[in-house]
Amino acid sequence: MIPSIPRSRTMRLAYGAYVTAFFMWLALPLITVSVFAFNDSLFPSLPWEGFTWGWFFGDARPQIGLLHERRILASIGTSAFIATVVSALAVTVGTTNAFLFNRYSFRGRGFLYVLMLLPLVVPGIVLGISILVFSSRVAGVVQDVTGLYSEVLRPGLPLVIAGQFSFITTIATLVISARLIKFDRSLEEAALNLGAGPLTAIRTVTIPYLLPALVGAFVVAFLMSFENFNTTLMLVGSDAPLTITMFDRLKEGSTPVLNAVSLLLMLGSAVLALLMIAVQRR
Amino acid sequence: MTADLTPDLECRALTRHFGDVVAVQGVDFSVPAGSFFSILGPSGCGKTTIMRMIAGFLEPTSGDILIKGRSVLGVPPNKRPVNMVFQHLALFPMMNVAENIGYGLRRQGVAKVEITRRTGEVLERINLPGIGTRKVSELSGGQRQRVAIARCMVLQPDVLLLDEPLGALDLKLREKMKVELKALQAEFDTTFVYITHDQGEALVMSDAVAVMNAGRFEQVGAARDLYYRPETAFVAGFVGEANRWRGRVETVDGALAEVRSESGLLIRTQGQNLRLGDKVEIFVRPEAIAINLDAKTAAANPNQMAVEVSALLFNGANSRVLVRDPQSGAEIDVALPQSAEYSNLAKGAQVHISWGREQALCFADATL
Amino acid sequence: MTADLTPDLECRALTRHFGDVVAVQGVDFSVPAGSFFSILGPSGCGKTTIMRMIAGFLEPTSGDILIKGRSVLGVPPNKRPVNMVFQHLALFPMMNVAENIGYGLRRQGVAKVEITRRTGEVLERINLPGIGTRKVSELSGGQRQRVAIARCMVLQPDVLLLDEPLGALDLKLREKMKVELKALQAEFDTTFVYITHDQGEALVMSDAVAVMNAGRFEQVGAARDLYYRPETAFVAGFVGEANRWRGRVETVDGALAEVRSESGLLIRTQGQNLRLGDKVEIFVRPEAIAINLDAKTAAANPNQMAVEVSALLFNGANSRVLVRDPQSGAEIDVALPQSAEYSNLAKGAQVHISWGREQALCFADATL
Amino acid sequence: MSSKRLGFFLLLAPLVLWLGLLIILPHIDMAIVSLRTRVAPREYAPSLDNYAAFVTEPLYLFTFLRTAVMSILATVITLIIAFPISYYIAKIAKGRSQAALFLMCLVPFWVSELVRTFGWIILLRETGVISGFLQWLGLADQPIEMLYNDAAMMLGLVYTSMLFMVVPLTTTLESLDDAVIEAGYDLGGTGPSVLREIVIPHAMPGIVSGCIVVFMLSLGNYLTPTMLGGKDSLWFTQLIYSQFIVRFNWELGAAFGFCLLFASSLIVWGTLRLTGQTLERTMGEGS
Amino acid sequence: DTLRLLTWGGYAPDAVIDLFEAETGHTVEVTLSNNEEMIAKLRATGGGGFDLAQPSQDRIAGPQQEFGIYKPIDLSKVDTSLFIASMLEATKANTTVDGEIYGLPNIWGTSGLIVNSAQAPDVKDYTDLCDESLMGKVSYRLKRPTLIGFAFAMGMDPFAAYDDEAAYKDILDKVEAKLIECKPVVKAYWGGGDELLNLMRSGEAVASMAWDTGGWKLNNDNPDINFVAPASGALGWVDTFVLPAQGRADDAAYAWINFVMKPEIAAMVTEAAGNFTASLGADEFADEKLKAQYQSSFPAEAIDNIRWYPPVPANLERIEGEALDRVQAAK
Ligand SMILES: Nc1ncnc2c1ncn2[C@@H]1O[C@H](COP(=O)(O)OP(=O)(O)OP(=O)(O)O)[C@@H](O)[C@H]1O
Ligand SMILES: Nc1ncnc2c1ncn2[C@@H]1O[C@H](COP(=O)(O)OP(=O)(O)OP(=O)(O)O)[C@@H](O)[C@H]1O
Ligand SMILES: [Mg+2]
Ligand SMILES: [Mg+2]
Repeated sequence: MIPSIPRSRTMRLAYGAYVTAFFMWLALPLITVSVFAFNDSLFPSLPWEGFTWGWFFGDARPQIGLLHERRILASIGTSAFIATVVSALAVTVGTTNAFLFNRYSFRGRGFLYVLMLLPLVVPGIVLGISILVFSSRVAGVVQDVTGLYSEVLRPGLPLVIAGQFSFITTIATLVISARLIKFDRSLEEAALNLGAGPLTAIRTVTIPYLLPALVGAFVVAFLMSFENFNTTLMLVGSDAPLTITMFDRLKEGSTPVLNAVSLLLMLGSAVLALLMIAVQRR
Repeated sequence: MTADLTPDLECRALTRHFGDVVAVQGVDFSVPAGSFFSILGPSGCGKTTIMRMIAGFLEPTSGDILIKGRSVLGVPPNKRPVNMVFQHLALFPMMNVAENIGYGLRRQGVAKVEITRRTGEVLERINLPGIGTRKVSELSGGQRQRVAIARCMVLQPDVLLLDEPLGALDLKLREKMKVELKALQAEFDTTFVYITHDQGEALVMSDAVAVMNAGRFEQVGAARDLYYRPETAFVAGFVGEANRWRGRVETVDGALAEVRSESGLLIRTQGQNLRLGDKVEIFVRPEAIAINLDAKTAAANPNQMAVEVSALLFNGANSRVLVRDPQSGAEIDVALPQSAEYSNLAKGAQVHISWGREQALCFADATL
Repeated sequence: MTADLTPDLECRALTRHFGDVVAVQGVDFSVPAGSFFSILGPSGCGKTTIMRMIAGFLEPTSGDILIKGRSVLGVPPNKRPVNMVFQHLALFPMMNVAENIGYGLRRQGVAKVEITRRTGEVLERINLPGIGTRKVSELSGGQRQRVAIARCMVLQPDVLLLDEPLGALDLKLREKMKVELKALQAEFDTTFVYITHDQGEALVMSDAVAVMNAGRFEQVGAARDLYYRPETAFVAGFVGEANRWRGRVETVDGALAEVRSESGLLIRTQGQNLRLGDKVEIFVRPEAIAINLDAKTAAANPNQMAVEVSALLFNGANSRVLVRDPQSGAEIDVALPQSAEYSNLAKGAQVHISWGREQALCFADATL
Repeated sequence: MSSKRLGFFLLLAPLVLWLGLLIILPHIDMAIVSLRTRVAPREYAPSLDNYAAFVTEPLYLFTFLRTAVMSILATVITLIIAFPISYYIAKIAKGRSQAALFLMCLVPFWVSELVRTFGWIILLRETGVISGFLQWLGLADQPIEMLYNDAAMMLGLVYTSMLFMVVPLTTTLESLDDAVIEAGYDLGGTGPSVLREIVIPHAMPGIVSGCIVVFMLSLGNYLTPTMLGGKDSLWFTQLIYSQFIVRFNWELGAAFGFCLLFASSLIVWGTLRLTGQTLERTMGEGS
Repeated sequence: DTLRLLTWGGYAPDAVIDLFEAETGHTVEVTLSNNEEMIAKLRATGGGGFDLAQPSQDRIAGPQQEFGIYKPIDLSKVDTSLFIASMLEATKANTTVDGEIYGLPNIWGTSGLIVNSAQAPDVKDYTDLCDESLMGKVSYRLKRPTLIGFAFAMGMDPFAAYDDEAAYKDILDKVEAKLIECKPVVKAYWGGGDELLNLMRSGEAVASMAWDTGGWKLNNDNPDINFVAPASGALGWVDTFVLPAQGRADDAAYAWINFVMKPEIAAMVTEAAGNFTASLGADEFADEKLKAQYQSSFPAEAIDNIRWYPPVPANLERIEGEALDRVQAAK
């Protein structure tokens, strides 16, 4: 079953066909979505009414293109903002976590590690709700005590960021830990030995070593934040990120402009992915 | 120079515990400036622990470390005038060769041009000019080795520590690097402290070798002394190969003695303070045993016996003959001389072996 | 037995290409039943490729492989009566020792009790009774080694293939395992085909050794033949150590000749088909060179010169002297004899060295 | 020494803040909310009514069981589909094509789950692309409805979870030395027996970690059942969502949330026990 | 100021916002939502995060009692002359809690049936959606309007039972049984407008419960499809203006109310949303086609037959929810 074991031709062909079919299956919905972005119709579905760029550039009813959809453009901005903040936070905390678990053995380490993994096994909706309920209560208490209305604790960007951060950090921690485990501590000792202080050693040797994982964690976090729906749904305030906006749109009635946005996202993600590969190659 | 009078490195009663484990126990030694000092010992005997204490990565439990006569206890590793070549070299994979070598200089805040100049200089000294821009992963094992040394030497440390630097190399390359390392030390004229568990490395390169066992130094001396005049059974067994018998002293006559081994072999030997009935260990090196086709020539030696060849281990100049004493059944390892006379020796041949009293090193049995 | 007449393994004009790379080129050999056959060659010469073709993991590009006289081309690996000990052993980490050893028997559908019995038996034969329930990760390197062999031997294969099985072990353990492996082969009385790039292993253990270079067999023969009567320059250089000079034939007198090396040294040698002006390579083994304190004794040899000791590499029985010929500046590596006479030799001493004509092996220069 | 302690606390602080403020305290608070019941407008009393409702109302229990069973089913299907793919990527593809195939597995994640599901709707609906294609081929003589049923939902769940199965599986399979597989054959093993005795035991940590993640993702999914599911495919998260959003009954919703969390933890724990893995090991290796 | 508006899709068209911003200097941030989410969100924020919201008039009194998420409206800041008086009074009456008025009417409409007359000419009332001949061709939502619509179609009056929980429950039980019986006929329960539109447009469904605007939108695309007021009466709703309890830009909110109720602006909203407003005289500016569609859907007697939602008592929605869950889960 590996290339060095002789296999019959039929077996090989069947296996190859299965793999091909699998990847076609993976690509199918994306291709479909992309294709219907160019459908010259109000509906992103059959029948095919002809090709148009209208859903990207159109500026007159009924084909208001992506570039003229203020709300969608704004929500892309919101998503990008949220994703950037979440990724930055998650990578930062993920790094400190990785160092903590890698460098220190202390009582309760195993327990904390399992606790750290917990967000992975909490359903997204439950996570969102628990944060919503808790922050509402805290906000209520704050208001009762001080009379101040705390915007931060009410649904809105800060809570969305907190909610996404709460589980994406786990993933960032795992990605960064995986690389830190492979780090040879003697490199750091070599740096100390060559005259670097402890922090300098980490800055000049450990962090550059971790860089591919940091970038990888950032990109993964960015994509996960960008596409998160379950947790965000419960925490979103007036600034809706893209998935929520699209969900609302879908409830109102979809037009191929949604497909156009999706196509745009695919291109964006492709660029991100290439960037990540480029960094990982180094 | 007057500085030569204070040793570059001195350890005094150095001890280190890890919980209940005593990794290093009262080790004393001093390394004169410009010399090549090796610590030789089996795995786990505490060699790395000593090294890490000198480099500052471990605090000694007790004892003192002096570099150029000044105690360095409490000085953090980045402030100590020693550098270390790590077992797996620990070259920085994310930097190229020049950046690796310049790392220590950058930490000292040396100016860029100066760094470039000195890096180029040291690369020339290790015979690798112009590889500064290569990646570490593009170097061969031997080249890496030299870069790791250059990275330390560019800082002109008082003492260079090397922790089994050849451990990861393959056989042929090790042989080559041994000679080269010695040459580099002469070139840089720096004090080397070298750790290894390979006696060949220690013997070939060092001015002085310390043989270490279970946290203690057994003997410190020149290679020849260790080989020919081991002071303990451990040193006799660990340095070089030897036939080894356990036995009991049967007769004593001044320094001369006769020992009966457990397998029943009678060995004539000599030694101080031997008393009747003492349990002893006897070591005889394979190359100290003469092999003769006829009994006459062998008879000149106090130890001699007729044996049968049980195996021939041909290995060029290092060929061995395993012979069996028909009486005791003991197998004895004998070096096969290179003369044509023996080239037709075959399994089952009847030969005579013999060795002198002084070749049979005798020690009180420590395992008693 | 009559079966002994057909060799256990035979390869005929075995060739394997990887795209443009010719990894193995027209290799012919046969291994008699019950013998220990080694393939010795530098890294990348194609040893593993041969092994994998025999085991069935690679199809030969051309040529044939016969086991017990029957071609196995087209037979899948799990149906071939050969087993293989992999370089890194490839023990199954998810099974314990007994499960590892019993794996092959389970595949043959042997009954449970029978498996237990035979597993216990083979564990006894490798001197590890009672470790059946241990995890693989709890074994030492040498124990793993033996378990890997037992896992194959329990299936009683016609031929056991071993691909550098000692490569991962440390020095002392290798030495020990060498002897043990040879004993195991005798114990199981099975045909072993053994791959290594370490000449010591090949020479010590094998009945016959094939020296391989760049996809071809250079010479197949007993260890002594390879060492003393190498047929090619490659074999002379690869098997054992040697001083090596390149030069040109200056005078020829029948089989006798004089060669002037590139550095200007005049070497008297002998050889077939040498002609005036031929470029040749000369090999002289360090132990073939006699070292004398006075010129007289040396004068008896056709090659002799007065030299200065440039370094002493003390290594017990394997000590070497590096001497320098003042005229050509060439450094010559000479084995230091074990007699007391030379024990005071020091750097800078003036000595004489000499060697016989027949010790200077002479080959046409292949790199021409 | 003290600087080492300082470093320790500096590194511990973010972890504790993160887990404490965003995971533990909210869950405790939610537990408190779930343990009270409304007696009158703006008046609540502590009670176990919400949990009692979960246990006594067959609808809730049934929905929960259905969700769990369907999630397990989705996990198993994902595993069965993903295993050969991971094996192909890890062991058969070499060099560039290996990296390329691995990246291709990531492609669906370039867009959000919403878009992927939306794509499936376009494909599967009665007047959709697949139905049209089948008619065009002559394989069907009238439009075929493939949307709004459990199969469509299962398809969506499996599709969405695929990556989280392929990645850990590929990683663990890659760490299996080819020589070990070869040794299996060399000792007389056949394809199925090598798979059963060598490959699968080795891949176990990856299988378990992939299964846990996929199971949790399926269990906690909201979009896919909502958009692809049929008229009787109520998903437990929908129940939670509607308690919170539609019925304004946070108390019951919180109790549901807890039941989901508890039961899913139980299933994960059971799986780990059954397979002899630990969360630390499987997750550590999985990513 | 920034006016944070929590509203329905189409109620605040970009063109109107531009005009408003130009005229008043306030900026507008719109968040789209629906009744339940509006209330859920305001509950979570404690009535903060938004300055103006637009729930239906029947969903104001109950949540206000329960959660206190709105603040009373200061009628002195509103130009009441812009409103159709009868509608204003009805809304005021329905949204009064403890003597304070909490809502003003903005947009109204009905929900009823969308029918493809070419393929399902016989669908006249909600219960007709259960006709076996339409097997796999009908759709409706699993939400409270469906329960109420079916109740009316089955000859009961749920609104009358609002205050009698037991009676209401009795009604719901019957409706639930009917809906479960009806389940095999249904193709899918639609969840969002998009789903509904796609189902009807593609012909996958031929009859459905829906809002009037949806029907009119489809009518533009396919003249066979139109909104039909059911025989037992369309359900009438009024979406309102309310001030969230913690709103900060009340001035901007009042300014917005007064602005969008101007007839010409209201007409723009009507065009975007497809529904008519409570603005007096906006009809004159409205699109002729829409009017025509409206008239074809609502013959005179149908208009009289519209059943307007009364305020929902607080606990009713829980009972309804359970019934709906049971319907969905039933096999
Ligand atoms: N950090 C530590 N904690 C506990 N025990 C330790 C630690 N470091 C070393 N030891 C123990 O101290 C002893 C000496 O270890 P050390 O690493 O110095 O041996 P070594 O001579 O360098 O061996 P090797 O040749 O294998 O490198 C060993 O028994 C080891 O187990
Ligand atoms: N699968 C392959 N594809 C292409 N070239 C290969 C392949 N396997 C081996 N080669 C090439 O064939 C030659 C012989 O390789 P082989 O592995 O047999 O060498 P070896 O003698 O076993 O070396 P080593 O001692 O390093 O194991 C090498 O040049 C190698 O690069
Ligand atoms: Mg060590
Ligand atoms: Mg090989």
